[in-house]
Amino acid sequence: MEWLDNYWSTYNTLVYSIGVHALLALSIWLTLACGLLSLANAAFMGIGAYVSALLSLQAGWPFAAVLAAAGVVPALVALIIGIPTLRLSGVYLAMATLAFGEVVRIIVLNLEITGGPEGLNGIPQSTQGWHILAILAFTIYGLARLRRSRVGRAFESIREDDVAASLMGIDVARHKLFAFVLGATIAGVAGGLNAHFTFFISPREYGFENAVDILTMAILGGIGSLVGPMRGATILTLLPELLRFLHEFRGVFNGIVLVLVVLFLPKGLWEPRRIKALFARGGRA
Amino acid sequence: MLAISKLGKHFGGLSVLEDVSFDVPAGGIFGLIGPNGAGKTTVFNLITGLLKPSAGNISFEGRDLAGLAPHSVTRLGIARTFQNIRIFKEMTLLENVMIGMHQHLAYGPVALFLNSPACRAAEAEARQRALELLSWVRLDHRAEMLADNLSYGDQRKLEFARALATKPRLLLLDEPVAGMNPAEKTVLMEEIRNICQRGFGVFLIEHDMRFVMGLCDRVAVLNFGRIIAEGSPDEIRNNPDVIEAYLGREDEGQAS
Amino acid sequence: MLSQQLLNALTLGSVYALFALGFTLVFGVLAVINLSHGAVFMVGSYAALFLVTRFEMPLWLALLAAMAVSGMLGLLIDVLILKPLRARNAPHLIPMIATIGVAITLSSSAQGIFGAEILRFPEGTIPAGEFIIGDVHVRAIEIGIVGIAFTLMAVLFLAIRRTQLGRALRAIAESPKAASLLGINVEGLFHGTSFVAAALGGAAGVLIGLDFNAITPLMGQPILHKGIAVIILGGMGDIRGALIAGMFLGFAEVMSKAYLSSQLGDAVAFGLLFLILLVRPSGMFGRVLERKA
Amino acid sequence: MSFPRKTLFLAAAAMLAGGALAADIKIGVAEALSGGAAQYGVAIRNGFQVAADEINAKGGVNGNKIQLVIEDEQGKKEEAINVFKKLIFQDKVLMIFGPTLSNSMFAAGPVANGAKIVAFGTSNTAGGITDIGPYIFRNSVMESDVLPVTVATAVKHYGIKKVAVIYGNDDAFTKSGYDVFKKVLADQKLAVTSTETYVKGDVDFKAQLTKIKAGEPDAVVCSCLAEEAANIMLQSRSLGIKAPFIGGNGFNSPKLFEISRLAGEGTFVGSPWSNVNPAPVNVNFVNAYKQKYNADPNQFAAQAYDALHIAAMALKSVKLSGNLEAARQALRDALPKVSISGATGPFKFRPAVTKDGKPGGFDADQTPFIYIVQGGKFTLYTGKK
Repeated sequence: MEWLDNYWSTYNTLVYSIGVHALLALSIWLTLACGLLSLANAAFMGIGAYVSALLSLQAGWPFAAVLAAAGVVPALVALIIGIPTLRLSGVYLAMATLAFGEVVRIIVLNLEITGGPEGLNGIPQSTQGWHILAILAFTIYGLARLRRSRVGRAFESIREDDVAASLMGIDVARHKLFAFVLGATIAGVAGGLNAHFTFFISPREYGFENAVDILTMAILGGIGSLVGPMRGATILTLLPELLRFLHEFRGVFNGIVLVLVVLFLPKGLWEPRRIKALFARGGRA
Repeated sequence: MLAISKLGKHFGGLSVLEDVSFDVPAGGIFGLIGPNGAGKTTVFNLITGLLKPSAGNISFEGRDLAGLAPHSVTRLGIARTFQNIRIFKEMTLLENVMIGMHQHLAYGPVALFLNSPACRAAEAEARQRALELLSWVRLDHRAEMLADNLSYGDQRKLEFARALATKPRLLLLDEPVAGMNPAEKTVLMEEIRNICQRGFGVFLIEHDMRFVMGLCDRVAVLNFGRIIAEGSPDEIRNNPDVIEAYLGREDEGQAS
Repeated sequence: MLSQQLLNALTLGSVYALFALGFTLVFGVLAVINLSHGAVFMVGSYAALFLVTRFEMPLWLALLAAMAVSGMLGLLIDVLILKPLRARNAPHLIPMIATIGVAITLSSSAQGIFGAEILRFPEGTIPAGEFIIGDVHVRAIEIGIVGIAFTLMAVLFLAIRRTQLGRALRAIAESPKAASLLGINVEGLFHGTSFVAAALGGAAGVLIGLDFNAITPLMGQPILHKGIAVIILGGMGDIRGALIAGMFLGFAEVMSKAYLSSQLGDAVAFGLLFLILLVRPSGMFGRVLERKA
Repeated sequence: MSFPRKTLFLAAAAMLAGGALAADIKIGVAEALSGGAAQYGVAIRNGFQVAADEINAKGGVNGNKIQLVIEDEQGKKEEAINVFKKLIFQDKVLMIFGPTLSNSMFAAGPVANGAKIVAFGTSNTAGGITDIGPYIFRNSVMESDVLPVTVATAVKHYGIKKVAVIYGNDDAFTKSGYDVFKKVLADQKLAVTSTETYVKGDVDFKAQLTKIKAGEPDAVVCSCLAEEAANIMLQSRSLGIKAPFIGGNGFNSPKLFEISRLAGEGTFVGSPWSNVNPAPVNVNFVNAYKQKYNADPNQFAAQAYDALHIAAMALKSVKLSGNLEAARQALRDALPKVSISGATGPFKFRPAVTKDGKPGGFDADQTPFIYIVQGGKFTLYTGKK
C-alpha cells in the first residue's frame, strides 16, 4: 500500500483544493442563479481567510469557532455592501463588486495586522480532509434543498425576469441580498479552510484574477445544476496538473477553453435539460 | 375596489398622464381603452408600483398604494399580465405557476433544510393547486414542459394561470389579445369570462374595440393621457368624443 | 510643486482617456464590456516594438502598422466571438466573460513568445526633447500623448455628432434592431467599430509603451482596471465623458498621492468608482441609457 | 493558427531538456515558469541548467550525473505545495530547489520540512523563511545583511544627510526591503524627507517623484523591482531630480541599467553578484549562460548556479545507498558544512536564529559587494572618488 500512501501524500492538497474550489464555485453559483454577476467572491474568500488565520494565530480559537467566524464576518460585510450595491444590475453590478474587491485588497495590503503584502505565515494546518468533505456535503445538501424550494424557484424567476418575478409577489431585493450574503458565507468558509492547509496567505490571492477563476469554474461547469460548478472546479483544478507539458502556453489553453465554452457550450459542459431539449426539439439548440 | 384619483405622470418634461381618475368596481370586467401611446400601460405600471406617480394617488380596497414595491402590491391582491408576455421561459409550466404561489408557501429555513413533513406537504399542496390552475386554462397535460416551447396563445394562458396563482382579488390584463387571430381571441375571451366567474375582478387595457365592447361591463377611455369618457359599453359606443378621438382611427387600425 | 503635479495629472489623465476611448466606443455601440481591450493594448505595444527593433521601421510607420495589427485583432474578436454571441442573443454578461478568455489567451501567448521580461523601445526611437519652464519639466512624448488624446477625442466626438456614420452609430447604440430596420448595416458597423476601437487601443499601447518604457505581457491589466473606472465614471459609451472622467481620475489619483498619501492612489480610484456606481449608476455625466432590444 | 504546432514543439523541446539526461541523482526544481513571477523563475531555471550541464560534463558527482526534475509552480502557493509534493512523493527527488517567491516558500516549505527533505531557496529574501524549520536552506542573501553596508558606503561617498524613500507596497519582496531600509536609515541617523509608495503594474511615478523632489533629498532610497526601478529613475531625471539612488536587491539586474541608461548613473547597489565580478568562476558562468541562452544572466540565475554547486559539493560526501530517507537526511547534514567560492563570491551557511528558539534552517553568510553604476554599468566600488 506504499504507493497509495505516496499517492495520497502527493495529491491530498490537490484534492483539498478541489473541495475548496468547489465551495467557491457554489458560492458564485448562488448569485449567478439570481442572474447577478458578482466579482466580490474572491474578496469574501479573502476576508474569511484573514479573519480565520488571525483568530488562529493571535487569539488561539478552536478551529470550529475559527471556521464559523470565517463565514460570519464576510456575511456581515456582504450584508452591509449588498444593500446599496444590489440595486445595480448587469455589468454595473459586476464593476461595483470588482471595485469593492480591489478596495478590500488594498485595505488588507496596508493594514499592520494582516502583515501587508508579506501576508501571514505559519498558520496551523488544522484543515483535515473530512472537514472539507463534511462542509461541502452540508453545502450541497443545503443548496439542493434550497433549489427545489420556493426560494430556488424565486432565484430562477429573478434570473429570467426580475420585473415579472416582483409582480409574482417575490421580494426581489431580499432574495438577491440573501443569495449574495449566503454566497459570501460559503466563500468565507472556503477561505478559512484554504488558509488552514496552505500555511500561508497573502493579499495577492484574492484579487481580480481569482474572482475570474472562480467565475470560470462555475461557467465552465454550467450553472444549470449544482453539479455543474463542482465539475468546473474539479476540471479547472486538475487541468493545470494535466497540462504541465504545455509549460508557458498553459495560460493560452486556459483562455481558449473559456472562450470555446462560452461560444459553443453556453450552459456549461453538461446540461441534461438542454440535451433533453435538444432531442425533444429535433436538434434545434 | 381600485380607486384612481387625479393621477399624473411625466417623464422629464413629457407629460404622459394627467389628472386621470376612475374607479374599478369590485366584481365584473372593467376595460380601459385608448389608442396606442395613450398611456394605458403607464397606468398599469403605476398601479403595480413599477413606476412612481408624479401626482395623485391610487388606493386598493381603501389602502393607499403610494410607495409600495411591486411585490407588496401583488401581496395586497393585485396581479397582472404583460402586453409582451413575460413568462419564465426556461422553467416548466408547473414551475411558472408555482412561482405565483411564492407568498403563500410558508415554511421556514429549518423546515426546508430538514425536509420536514410540513414542508413536504406545503410543496405537494402547491403542486396540486398549480395543476388545478393549469387545468383551468387547459394546459395541465403539459405541466412538465418548458414554457419556451408553448405557442403564443398558450403562453398567454400560462401567464393567466401564473397570475391567478398569486390569489389576486383583482387581475390586471395588459392587452391580452395582442397579436392573436380572431379564433384565438374568441377562446381567450371565454377564458377571461371564466376567470371572472370564479370571483376574480378583472381590469384590462386594450385597443381592440370589438373585443372590449363584447367583454367588459364598464369601460373608460384614455386619450393623450386624459380620461375622456367612462360608462357602459353602449354609452361609450355612442359618445361623440370617443368616436372622434378614437373610433375613427381605430377603424383604420383594424383595416391594416 | 503644484504646477508640476497638475501637469502630472494632465498626462496621467490623458493616458487614461486615451485607453478608455476605444473601450467606451465598443461599449457604446456593441453594448459589450470588452475586457480584452487591455490585452489588445498590449499587443499594439509589442507589435510596434517588434517592428521597430526587428525591421528598424520608423516609428510613425510602426505606429500605423501596430494600429492595423491590433485593429485586425479587434475585428477578429468581433467576427469570431462577439458576432456568434449576438446571433444567439446571449445575455450581456456572456460576451464579457468571453473577452476575459481572450485576454488570458493573448497575454499568455505574449508571454510564451516574448517572455515575461520587461522590454522597452530602443533609445532614440523618439526625440528625447525636454522643456523646463520654471520648476516644471515637460517631455516631448508627454505633450504628444496629451495632444493625441485630445485630438482623437475631438475627432471621434465630432464624427459621432456630425456625420452620417455617427448618426448611424448613435441609432445602433439606441437600438440595433430599430437601426437595422432603418436600413443601417448594423453588422458592418459593429465590425468597423471593433476595428477602430482596437486600433485606438493599440495606438494607446504604443504611446504609453514609449512614455513609460515598460512593455510586459501583463501591462494591459492594471490599466484595464483604471479604464473600467473611467468608462463607468464617464458614463459608458460616452466619448466626452471618457475624456472628462479620465482627467478626473488622473487628477484624483495624482492629488491624493501628492497631498494625502501615495498608498491611497488606487484606493481612491476604486473607492470613487464604487461610490459613484452606488449614487449614479449611469456615471457622473451620463444619463441612464436603457438599451432597447 | 500556428499555436498548436508551436506549442507541441516547445513542449517536446522542454521535455527533452528536462528528461533526456540519463542520471542518477534526481534533484527537484520548483520555479515559477509561467505567470507574473516567470521573469525570475525562468532565469533561475536557466541558472540551474547551466550548472547541471557543467557538473555533468565533468562526470557528475562521484560519477553520478545530476538529473533536474523541473516543475512549474506558477508563482502560486497551492501550485508550489502540489509541485513540492509531486517531487517529494512521486519523483522521489533527493532535495528541492525553489520555489521562486518567498510567499510560495512560506506555503511549500513546511511540506518539505515535514517530509524531512531539504528545500533550498535561491531567491527567497523575506524574513522568517528559515524559521520554517531545519530543512530550509537559502543562498539568497537577506536584505538585512546587505543594506546597512550599501547605505553606509553611499553616505560616506556622497556625504548624505537626508534621503527620500520609495517602495512598492503591494509586493512582499519590496515591502520587506523597505522595512529593512527603514531600520537602517534610523540606525544611521539619516533624515527621511518623504516616504512614497507605488503598486505593482504602476507605470507613472511622477506624482510621487514630484513630492520627493520638493523635499530636496541628497539621495533616493528605492526598494523596487527592476522593472519599476528603471522607470522611476528615468522619470526622476525627467522631473529634474539629480540625487543619486541607493537600491536594494531588486536593482541587481543588468536589465535595469539597460533600460534606464544613464538615468541610473551614480546608483549604489549592494549585492552578492554582479555581471562584472572578474572572478574566473563568474566569468565562466556568464559565458556559459550567454552561450546557452543567448542572453545575459542576472543575479537570480547566478544564485541558482551557485546553489547547485553548493548542493553538488555536499553530495560528494553523501552515500547514495538506495535508502532515500537516509540519503535525504545525509544531504541535509552535509549542506551546512559546505563553503565554496562561486559566481557570487565566497559563500557559507549560517544557522538561522528563529524567533521562538526552535531549530531553524540556514541562511546565507556572504559579504556583499558594493557597486556603483558608472557609464550604465556596475563598477565595483573601491572607495576612490
